[in-house]
Amino acid sequence: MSDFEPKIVAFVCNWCTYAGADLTGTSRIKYATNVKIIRFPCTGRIDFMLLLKAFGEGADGIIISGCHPNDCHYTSGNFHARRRWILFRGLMNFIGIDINRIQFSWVSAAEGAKWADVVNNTVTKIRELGPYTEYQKVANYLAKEVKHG
Amino acid sequence: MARIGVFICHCGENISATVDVVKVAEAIGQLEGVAYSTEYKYMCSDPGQGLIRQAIIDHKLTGVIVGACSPRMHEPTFRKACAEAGLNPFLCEMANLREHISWVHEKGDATTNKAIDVVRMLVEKVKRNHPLTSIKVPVTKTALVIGGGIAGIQASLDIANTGNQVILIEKDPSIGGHMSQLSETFPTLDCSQCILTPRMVEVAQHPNITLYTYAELESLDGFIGNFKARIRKKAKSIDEKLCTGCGTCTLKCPTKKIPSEFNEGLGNRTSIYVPFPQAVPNKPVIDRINCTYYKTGKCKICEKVCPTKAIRFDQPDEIIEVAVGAIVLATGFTVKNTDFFPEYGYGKYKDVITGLQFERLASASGPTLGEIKRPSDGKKPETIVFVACAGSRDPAKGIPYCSKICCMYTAKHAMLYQHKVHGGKSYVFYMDIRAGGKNYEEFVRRAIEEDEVNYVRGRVSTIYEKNGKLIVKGADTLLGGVPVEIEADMVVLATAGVSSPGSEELAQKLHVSYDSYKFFAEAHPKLKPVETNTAGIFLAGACQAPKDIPESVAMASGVAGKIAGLFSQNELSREPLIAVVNRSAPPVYSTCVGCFLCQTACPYLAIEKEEIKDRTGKIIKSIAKVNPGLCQGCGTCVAFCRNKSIDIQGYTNEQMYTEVLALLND
Amino acid sequence: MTLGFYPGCSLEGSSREYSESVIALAKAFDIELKQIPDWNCCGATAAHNLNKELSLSLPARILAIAEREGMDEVVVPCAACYSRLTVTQHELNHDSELKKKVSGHIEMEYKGTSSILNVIQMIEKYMIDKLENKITNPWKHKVACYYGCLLVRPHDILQFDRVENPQTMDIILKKIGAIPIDWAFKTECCGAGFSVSRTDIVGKLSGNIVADATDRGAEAIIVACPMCHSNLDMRRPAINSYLKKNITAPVLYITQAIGLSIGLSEKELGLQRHFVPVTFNKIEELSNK
Amino acid sequence: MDELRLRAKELLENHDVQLVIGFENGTGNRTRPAFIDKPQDVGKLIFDSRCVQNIALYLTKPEIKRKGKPAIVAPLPVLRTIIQLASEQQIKDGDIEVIGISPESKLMKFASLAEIEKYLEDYKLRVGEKEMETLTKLRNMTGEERFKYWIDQLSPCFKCYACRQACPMCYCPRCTVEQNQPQWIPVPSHEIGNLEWHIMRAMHLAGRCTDCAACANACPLGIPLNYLTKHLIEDIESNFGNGSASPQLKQGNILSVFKPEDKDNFIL
Repeated sequence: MSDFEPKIVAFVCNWCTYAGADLTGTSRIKYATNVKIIRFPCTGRIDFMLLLKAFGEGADGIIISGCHPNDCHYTSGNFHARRRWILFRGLMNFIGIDINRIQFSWVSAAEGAKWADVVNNTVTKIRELGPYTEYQKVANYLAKEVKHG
Repeated sequence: MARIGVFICHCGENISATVDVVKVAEAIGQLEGVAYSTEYKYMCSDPGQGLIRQAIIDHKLTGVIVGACSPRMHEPTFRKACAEAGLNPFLCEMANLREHISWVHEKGDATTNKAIDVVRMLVEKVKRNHPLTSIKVPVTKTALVIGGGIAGIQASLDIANTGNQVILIEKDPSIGGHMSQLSETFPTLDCSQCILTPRMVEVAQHPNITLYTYAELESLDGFIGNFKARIRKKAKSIDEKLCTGCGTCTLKCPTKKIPSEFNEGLGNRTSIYVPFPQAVPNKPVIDRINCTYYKTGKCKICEKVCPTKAIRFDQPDEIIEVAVGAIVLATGFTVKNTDFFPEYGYGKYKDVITGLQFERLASASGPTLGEIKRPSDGKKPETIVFVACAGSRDPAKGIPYCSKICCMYTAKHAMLYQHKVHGGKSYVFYMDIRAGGKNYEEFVRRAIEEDEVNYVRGRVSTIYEKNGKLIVKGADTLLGGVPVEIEADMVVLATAGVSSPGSEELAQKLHVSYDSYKFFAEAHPKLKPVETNTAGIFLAGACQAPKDIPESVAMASGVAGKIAGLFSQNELSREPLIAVVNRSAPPVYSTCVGCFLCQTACPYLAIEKEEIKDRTGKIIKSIAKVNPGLCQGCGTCVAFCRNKSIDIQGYTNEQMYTEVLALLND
Repeated sequence: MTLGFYPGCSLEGSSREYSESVIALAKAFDIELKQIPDWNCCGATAAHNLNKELSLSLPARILAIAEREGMDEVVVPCAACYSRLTVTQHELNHDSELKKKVSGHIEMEYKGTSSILNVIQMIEKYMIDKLENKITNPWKHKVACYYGCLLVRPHDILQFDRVENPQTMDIILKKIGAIPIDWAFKTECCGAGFSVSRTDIVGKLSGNIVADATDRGAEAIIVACPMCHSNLDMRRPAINSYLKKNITAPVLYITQAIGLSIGLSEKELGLQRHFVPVTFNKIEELSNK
Repeated sequence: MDELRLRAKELLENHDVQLVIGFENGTGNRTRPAFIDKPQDVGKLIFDSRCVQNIALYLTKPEIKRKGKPAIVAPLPVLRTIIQLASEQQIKDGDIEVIGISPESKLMKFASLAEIEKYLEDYKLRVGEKEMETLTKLRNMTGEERFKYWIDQLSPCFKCYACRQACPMCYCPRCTVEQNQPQWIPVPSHEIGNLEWHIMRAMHLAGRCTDCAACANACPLGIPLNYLTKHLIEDIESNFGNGSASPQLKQGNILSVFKPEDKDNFIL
């Protein structure tokens, strides 16, 4: 095994997956440290531009996770999100961006164990895929400049 | 210049056992804009909170990060502490170092570094937090109750008794609902009308209740605390102020053969009618579809005989608009008719009836004055068959759910039959007996053991008529599936309870969700059983799912409690984490281009059209506007808006963007 | 006009009169029934219990030939054949994988484009409008229309009439002057395949059917299925011995009844082939016990 | 063509409209948009196969709106754009007069936007056969090849934004690319910035693009930008079915509505 430690960002909704990840903690289920969570109110809030930014800033993989269909705290935010990801994934793939590096999942507040699985499986997968140098080479341009934001 | 305070909690050893908290506090202390960084054994304890309060004052902090447990646990605690020290609570954020880090990772540099990354991310976020204030919306302390069955009646009385106003609307000419049709009630066998009618009278006389019968909801606007409802008062064709309810018109009306809805078609009524003697209000309405005058232009006998000249043939429907703060949906249910069952004769056999029809036959106020008689020839049925689960629990019929009340009322029916027809033979075909409830199982046992009702576990495949008898073919699965054939005089189908007609349209008017069977959907199946997903709209009774009287009443009282709580406030206060459309100085006004596609993305219909006008009233621009009363803050519109004209407070574009950058750049 | 025609084995054997009467009736209405060349067994009720793919391949071959021959519509008088062909079409149209597989088995392309008509549908579509003008001998008999099981079930697939108390035959029979009775056994089981192996069961099941029909005053029973006909007609001795009665009410195919009403001869309609003679004298007396 | 001029003249003379947006001869063998506000100028108006610019672009421009009610010469792509703009509440019945031109170059009258929508039912938006070949060729490349292809195509882009200016659906007064809090798209035209800009542009056109190719035609570098949106049109059609990529008057965008049964197989 290489000593490559993938950087993975998780975009999760507050009501299901964030709470599910809390449950992973209270259940003391261990998982890899590579994934860092950003909390959103709902998967419907997750702007596709943020995914591009994450890759641009050096993420090797991304997890997007929210409530199961029909469980959305806001009734339908996850349905809207799912539609967006259907087309966004297609477009990413069409441009040649590796969609295997974006893992979507539904993890409910009761699925602490599932969250650990999602994280571990994604880390394993990204480890196999290796660092996303193809994209980072393109993004490197930016690294030489002053960061905006 | 930001002055951020960072407070890392050991949580006893829960965090510090795997995360090097000292190192985290030190590393974060080096960051630009961090004015103070420390760690402490228990941040949530009094001294811990004191530490934060003191630091806010001493270091003039402009933002606070508490690195501790999940914000779902203690965010309110720390935000309150900040507010006490004079810092806007929305300038305080929590880093989840326990559930998301120390409890799920082993001790080591990677774990400590992850903690540093996460805290750094939030430091960058909090730099871009804005002080927010809770949203206040006024509350109109009047409730609108839709449906005057037992659930609506109970909810109305309970709300009215808290001193708040209630408007109760009922689509039929009288309140009372299905309960007024019932003969006796399980498991006590007390007379339904005897316990219900005093409640109905109480509603009519209550000073805080305005009752509109023969009225339906036309449309609804607004949001919790501030609804505007338009109600259609259908023309009753009488002047209610003049009518004394003497009943002369109903006696003289020549059209006497209209099947009575109240008697489930087993009796007749006139076209000017009071549905039943104890009706509230006890004043007639004219059924314009069946009335001779409306059909032929001649008759007007009721007008001639009315002693107070109260008949108004030309009365129009009236639309009234009322302001209400909360809405109770109590529109109840209905049952499938016998014509829903091809295998039981498509409704063509007169002596195959529904459970509700049996109630009318067994009721002392019914068409047979409580004697059990066959609808076809008035004979006393010597053998009677009850079929439970007629339609219910049958996916092939499109009704896979259990109607819940049938097991109990079928036992009651069989019992009433045995009490009324001595020497009669009764059979109940059932799938399972579901008698969960206080004294329910005992009640069923009584039917079987004391009243000797024959319970046959099996389904009825077909019913046909032969020589004046109904041949009921079924199986007895407890005897190994042997075919059973019973020559019955009457068959009672416990037909499935289904949602009221028009439920779907009503749900769409109110923007509440409903399930695939058109029953209204509760906000949470366990923890919010009486709320809907639309704030301020509540559910009571069988409009949510089939349920019996005690459950409906309990639900109605629960709703009343919720509404009393709502009405105890003059203003509603809500977390300000909602979407906002940007505004700027003229001539731009807003970057919103007014495509209003966000309207279709919003689950709450919280996006309205705002017209910006010049002094002459000419519209310069139409832009989207978020109604703060309706917006729940999901942010779907934010991700959808192409040019970022909508943003969500607390999760702004700038904040989320910064979090991504900060998390990935150590 | 010309319609495709799939007789199936019964119509070539025990139910030749059904075939004869269908063809005679069609001819009277200027319809040519063109037999599907080189047709095979539909698999009837046996195959689908043994091998699903085989049970679908047999009818698929028949339909594929019909397609090849350019037959847009195929008349299938036997209710069992009608059921198998329609079920096959349904299954293959809803499963493209299976369709490909079956096409492989039969070494022919199967598209699923031909529509399948049972006899009643053929009458409804091509005859009913012209029927009234052709009637020369109104057929004034009280009849029980017996549909059996395969004509109406499973409803989701066949989409023909309603499952309980179907009406299409009753409506047609009214047109030729008959009086259809309201009775309870329209779709009850006649015993079907037990016709050969367990005549006692057939006697009981078909007996209940015949008894209910005649008890309610039917002079004849009208069917549209060779199996039903065999059981109610050929097995009449078993029925009568079960009922301990001598019921002589004849069993006619719907095509025979219509044929009689428009003046076709008994010979053309094959009435002489029945076991229970098609006579109506003394019926009253006999059925009234 | 006489009929077209006659119609324009009539509209201007009767003061039904104050302006006719159409085409006129430009330099060389090219055509350019014409803005006719006097009846005597209608002779300039032309329409032939060279008139491919999507002039619906001008309907949302403030400077055009200020001139009063316009009439617009509208071949199919313009009609489609009008319906899309109407569904986005940028145009409503009575705002404009549409001089429709059928694919057979027949003049058409429409009493309402709904009539246009009905007419377009026979002209559902779909990717043409030849273009589909190119699309399939791109799709059949490996991921690395495609990435390289697009980076090569997009890297010369120097962000002149001609694609945006030419697109009738890019009518926002302030584009996201012009925002700096946060700076969603880096200002300089380097590979990553170009890539992000074009991905964003395509996503913002998802379910809105009417495939008029104005963007690609306007690009001074000839980048086949319209293949990004073409891919989306095809993807929308194949994911959400029956004409869902075609413009319709009903409010809502393919990304602002959903079906509970939408594809779920890529989500764990």
